[in-house]
Amino acid sequence: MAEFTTEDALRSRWSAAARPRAVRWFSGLGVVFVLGAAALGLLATRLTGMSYAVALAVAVVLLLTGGSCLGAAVVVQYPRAVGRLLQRLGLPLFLLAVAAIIVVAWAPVLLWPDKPLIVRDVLAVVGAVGFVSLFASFAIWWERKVAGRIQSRLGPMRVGGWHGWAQSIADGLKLFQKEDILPGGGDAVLFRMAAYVTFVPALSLFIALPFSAAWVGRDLDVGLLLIVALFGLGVIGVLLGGWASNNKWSMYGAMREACQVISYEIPLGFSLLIPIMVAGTLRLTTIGELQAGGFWTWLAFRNPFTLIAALTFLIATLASCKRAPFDLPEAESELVAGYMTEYSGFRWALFMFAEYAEMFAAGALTAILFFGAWHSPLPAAWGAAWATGPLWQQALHGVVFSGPLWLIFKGIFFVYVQIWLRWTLPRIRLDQVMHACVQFMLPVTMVVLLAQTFWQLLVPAGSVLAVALNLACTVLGALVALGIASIAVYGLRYRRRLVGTLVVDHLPGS
Amino acid sequence: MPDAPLTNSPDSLADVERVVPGELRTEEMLLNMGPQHPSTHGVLRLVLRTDGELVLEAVPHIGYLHRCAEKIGESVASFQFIPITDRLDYLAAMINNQGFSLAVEKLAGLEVPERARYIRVIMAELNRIASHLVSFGTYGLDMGAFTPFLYGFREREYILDLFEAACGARLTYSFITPGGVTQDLPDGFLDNLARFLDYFEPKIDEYNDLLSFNYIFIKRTAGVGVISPEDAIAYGLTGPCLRGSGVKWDLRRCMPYELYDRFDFEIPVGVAGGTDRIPREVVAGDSWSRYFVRMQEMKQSVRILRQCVQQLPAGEFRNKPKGILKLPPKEVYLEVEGARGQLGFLVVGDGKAVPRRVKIRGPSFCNLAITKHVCRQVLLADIAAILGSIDVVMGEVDR
Amino acid sequence: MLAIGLTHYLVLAAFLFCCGLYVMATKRNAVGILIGAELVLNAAGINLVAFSRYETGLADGQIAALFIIVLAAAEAAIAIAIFVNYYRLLGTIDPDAGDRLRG
Amino acid sequence: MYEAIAFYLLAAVVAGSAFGCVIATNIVRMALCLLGTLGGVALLYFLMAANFLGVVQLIVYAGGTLIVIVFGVMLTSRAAGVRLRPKRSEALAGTLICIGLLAGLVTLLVRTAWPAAQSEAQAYDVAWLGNELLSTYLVPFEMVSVLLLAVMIGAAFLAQPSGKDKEPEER
Repeated sequence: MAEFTTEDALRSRWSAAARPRAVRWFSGLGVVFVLGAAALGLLATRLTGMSYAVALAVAVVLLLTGGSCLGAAVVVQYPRAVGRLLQRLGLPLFLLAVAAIIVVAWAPVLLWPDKPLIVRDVLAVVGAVGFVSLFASFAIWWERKVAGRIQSRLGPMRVGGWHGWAQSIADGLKLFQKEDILPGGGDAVLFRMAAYVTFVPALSLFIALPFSAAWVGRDLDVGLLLIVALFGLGVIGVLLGGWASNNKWSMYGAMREACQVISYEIPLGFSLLIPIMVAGTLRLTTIGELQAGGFWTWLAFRNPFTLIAALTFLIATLASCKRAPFDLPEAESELVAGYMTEYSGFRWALFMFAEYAEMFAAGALTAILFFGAWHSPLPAAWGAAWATGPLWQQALHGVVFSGPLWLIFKGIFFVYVQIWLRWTLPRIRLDQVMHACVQFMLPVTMVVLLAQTFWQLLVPAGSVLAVALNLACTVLGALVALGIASIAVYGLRYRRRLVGTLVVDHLPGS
Repeated sequence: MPDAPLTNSPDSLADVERVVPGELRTEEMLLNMGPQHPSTHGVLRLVLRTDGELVLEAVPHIGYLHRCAEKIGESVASFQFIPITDRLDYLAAMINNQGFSLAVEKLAGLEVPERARYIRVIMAELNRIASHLVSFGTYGLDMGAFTPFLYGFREREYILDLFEAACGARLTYSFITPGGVTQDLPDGFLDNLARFLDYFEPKIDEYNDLLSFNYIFIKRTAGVGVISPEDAIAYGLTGPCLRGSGVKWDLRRCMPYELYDRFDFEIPVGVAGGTDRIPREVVAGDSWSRYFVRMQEMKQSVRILRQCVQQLPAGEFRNKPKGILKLPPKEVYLEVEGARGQLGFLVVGDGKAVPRRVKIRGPSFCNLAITKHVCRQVLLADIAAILGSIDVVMGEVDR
Repeated sequence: MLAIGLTHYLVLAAFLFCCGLYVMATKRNAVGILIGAELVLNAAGINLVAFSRYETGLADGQIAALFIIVLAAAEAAIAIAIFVNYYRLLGTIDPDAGDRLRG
Repeated sequence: MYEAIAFYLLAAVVAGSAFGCVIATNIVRMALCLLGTLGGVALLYFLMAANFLGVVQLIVYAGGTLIVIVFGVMLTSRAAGVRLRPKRSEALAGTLICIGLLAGLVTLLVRTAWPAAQSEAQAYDVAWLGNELLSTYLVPFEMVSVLLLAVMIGAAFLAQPSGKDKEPEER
């Protein structure tokens, strides 16, 4: 079989006869549109009021269309040169697009904060959609890379050049083209709806998820509860999808999902209560700002109970996001693919998007509630001068001390932890999942809740005991972080020895 | 027999088939696992009668891969049947070759040079390791741990390279033939083998740390699908499944064939937990024991291989029969210790080159028979655990 | 029309209530009847919150709606437990079938 | 004006899905329609500035109760395809009664002159609601918790398989 190379991809799809005609048409149309736009623009300078705006808008549209036509003409005429250029510029262009989406979504909100709320909301929705799509594509690629590295292989390497960075995009394009199969005997309406019922809550929770004190779609006083509520809503889609598939395996997956998520919502809720009690509010921005003073003020390190609550919260989110070792609803060795067995193409992609969006939301929520939200480990007081300085200082403050980048980084770190666990641990059995919930998680979270209550009642904030335990927990956390970092560095440094030279020598190209 | 009614399998099998949904008790449901399912190794079909997650009964249905191997054996000369034996237990094809060759040699009274015997042992043990590596990997996969699978295959790849160097094939070798092996070992084979053994032996401990002693893995497999020694013997289990139940029976030691009486090795068996490094939860005869016997057997195979490397004599690599090998009118039944259990060949000659009768005792086929007995009142996830620990290869079950 | 007031919410709640009533009266599936009851309870919740918002300005409406939500959850749990038993006993979920007095 | 647009949109969603419940013959679809109603009502609560109530509606109702209902549907309908249609006479009588009731109620509601608001609508924030719940409304709050405990025990008792069911297992 002949190998499909980049050259094949670059070959022009236009036949020799059709090409000149296409070029003629495209360039002609382009010139006409651009000229029209210029004429309209000139006309617009003479107009006032509403008609001025309309003329200007039409002129812009015409200009864009004309530009596209001219671009198309260039592409058709010189497909190879353009293709090579695009190939070389692929990554920068992609990153530029990412940046553009973020800027377009958020800049107006930051520039004109007092504009009507509805504008802000619309922009927040656009931002959420953009972020979720981008993050999902990134995380799917990244999960495959991490999985590959954990399993001593390379993961995606082909698509897009550098480490197969465009793999998710290619996969997405493939999925869009796939046939949308409806299982025979299934409930078509429910089957179709289920994917959206799962996706929409996962997406809309990003409206209330603060990326920093200022970067939040709607800063609700019940933000935390809303996010948890939307977290739980996705289950219904899974349940309906599993039922509508008319497949016993899907049904099993759906039942398991419902069982598991409902059960783990209780320890999840109990763990949530700890930061709520400490902060005394459900407003996520307030909880986040509480942890501004360096990493020893992070809620997880405040006292032993918050530390345990952070751990139980992590475990409960694993179960809620149905990630390993709690991935029973889609356990491939038992249920084929669980509730997703009958899904394909776009709808399947929606389920995946929802899953990765929930993963990030869970990670970000962990960071906000327990691990310093959008603050760097450095105390905010050090950077207080920069926060109000000139623009470059503010930018630097955002990068070094606190800002959305930190929250995204932390969220991605917790997503990484989820990926890491998934490719390391075996899967738990259903009765063990329930057992772990009812006989371990529930008592532990209850005791922690009670203990935290007494702690807050009996131990004053500045007392010796509070400070000492705060310090101890901080040191413990720092040691764990150091341990993880050193293991990672060791693994990177001595990977040849760890894998064994036999295998490394054996790899193609060695 | 502890539960006699179960042996009336035709009856109850028909029962399961006959049940229509309306007659089921309200909570029960019939579920088809396979023939295409990620956790059935190959085209095995299990009909599960379930009550929610609880499996009340599992009935294996086989035959999706039937290729009339025995009939083919009765219509071709014994040398020509070797490639067909490759396709029985395709994960341990060398041992299949060896078993059939031994039976034919015994029937025809063919002498085999000593070097050839050593080469055969090397190949058989290497293939045992390769097969157990697949078993280890796919068992991890059944338990939801994806990574061990790729580690197992990474190591297996090197063994396949050694095989490829020796005979040019990576899966269906047809390397061991009546009278010896088809070719002598290539230059540098022994060095590479020694390098591999040095590399591989510590890896086994690594895999034990990664999977065998993983808390979740133990929880999933220990105490699941327990087969008592009596049941194991009564159902005719062999290989790691039998030894997992604590029965110290290995043909290589108990009825030595080839050169196995010359080597120093142990027979690992399943023991109750609490001693040594064996986890507390383990019961002799459970899935974990069966699995762990394989891990220990790989170590023993490494031991045998090291001795082979040291002892391998120079000499002929085969005793080529003059002309066509005629099979005398006798009957020979011979078993070898395959990767999955005792692989038996019955060969009946009638003075021609083509045997009059070939019958194969597939270990997986016999081991599979206990599925119905073990998979009762277990959870759905345990089916994967039990089936994976029995480790069947459908090529051999269906033949 | 553009100023939304109490009446708007009350009319919506009345519609919801009637839908729930119809579902409760006619569905031949016990779970369907439960769904009808949920609709009716939701109608009540809207009413309470609307009154509290547009009339009293006190917390009582909201608190009552909160209790309604909690009670609905409790009711659903018990009802489903009963229905599962009912289904086990009779093999159907049609409420009309349960006209015997013996289990 | 935004409020009006939002209200009519949500009202359409709520009323539409409630009507969907009425006409659906498939019980799972009814559950999906109920999801629409519950979500719409939650958003209506948001519109009425009862944020906490809206969120609770989402968590408890849509995330909890509805799942229990769907679960119940799946547990009780092996042959979920079986459609239990109402008898024609029942449906007719129900329709008539409901339409009559609706007409009466709407007339009454529209005609009634509600007294003007006694106090300005305030933003109900969570802290205020919580304080009210644990001071003024403490007794009902505690009673509800006792009720929930009773329900938990009762549901667990009801859901356990009875001894009679176990017998055929022995065989």
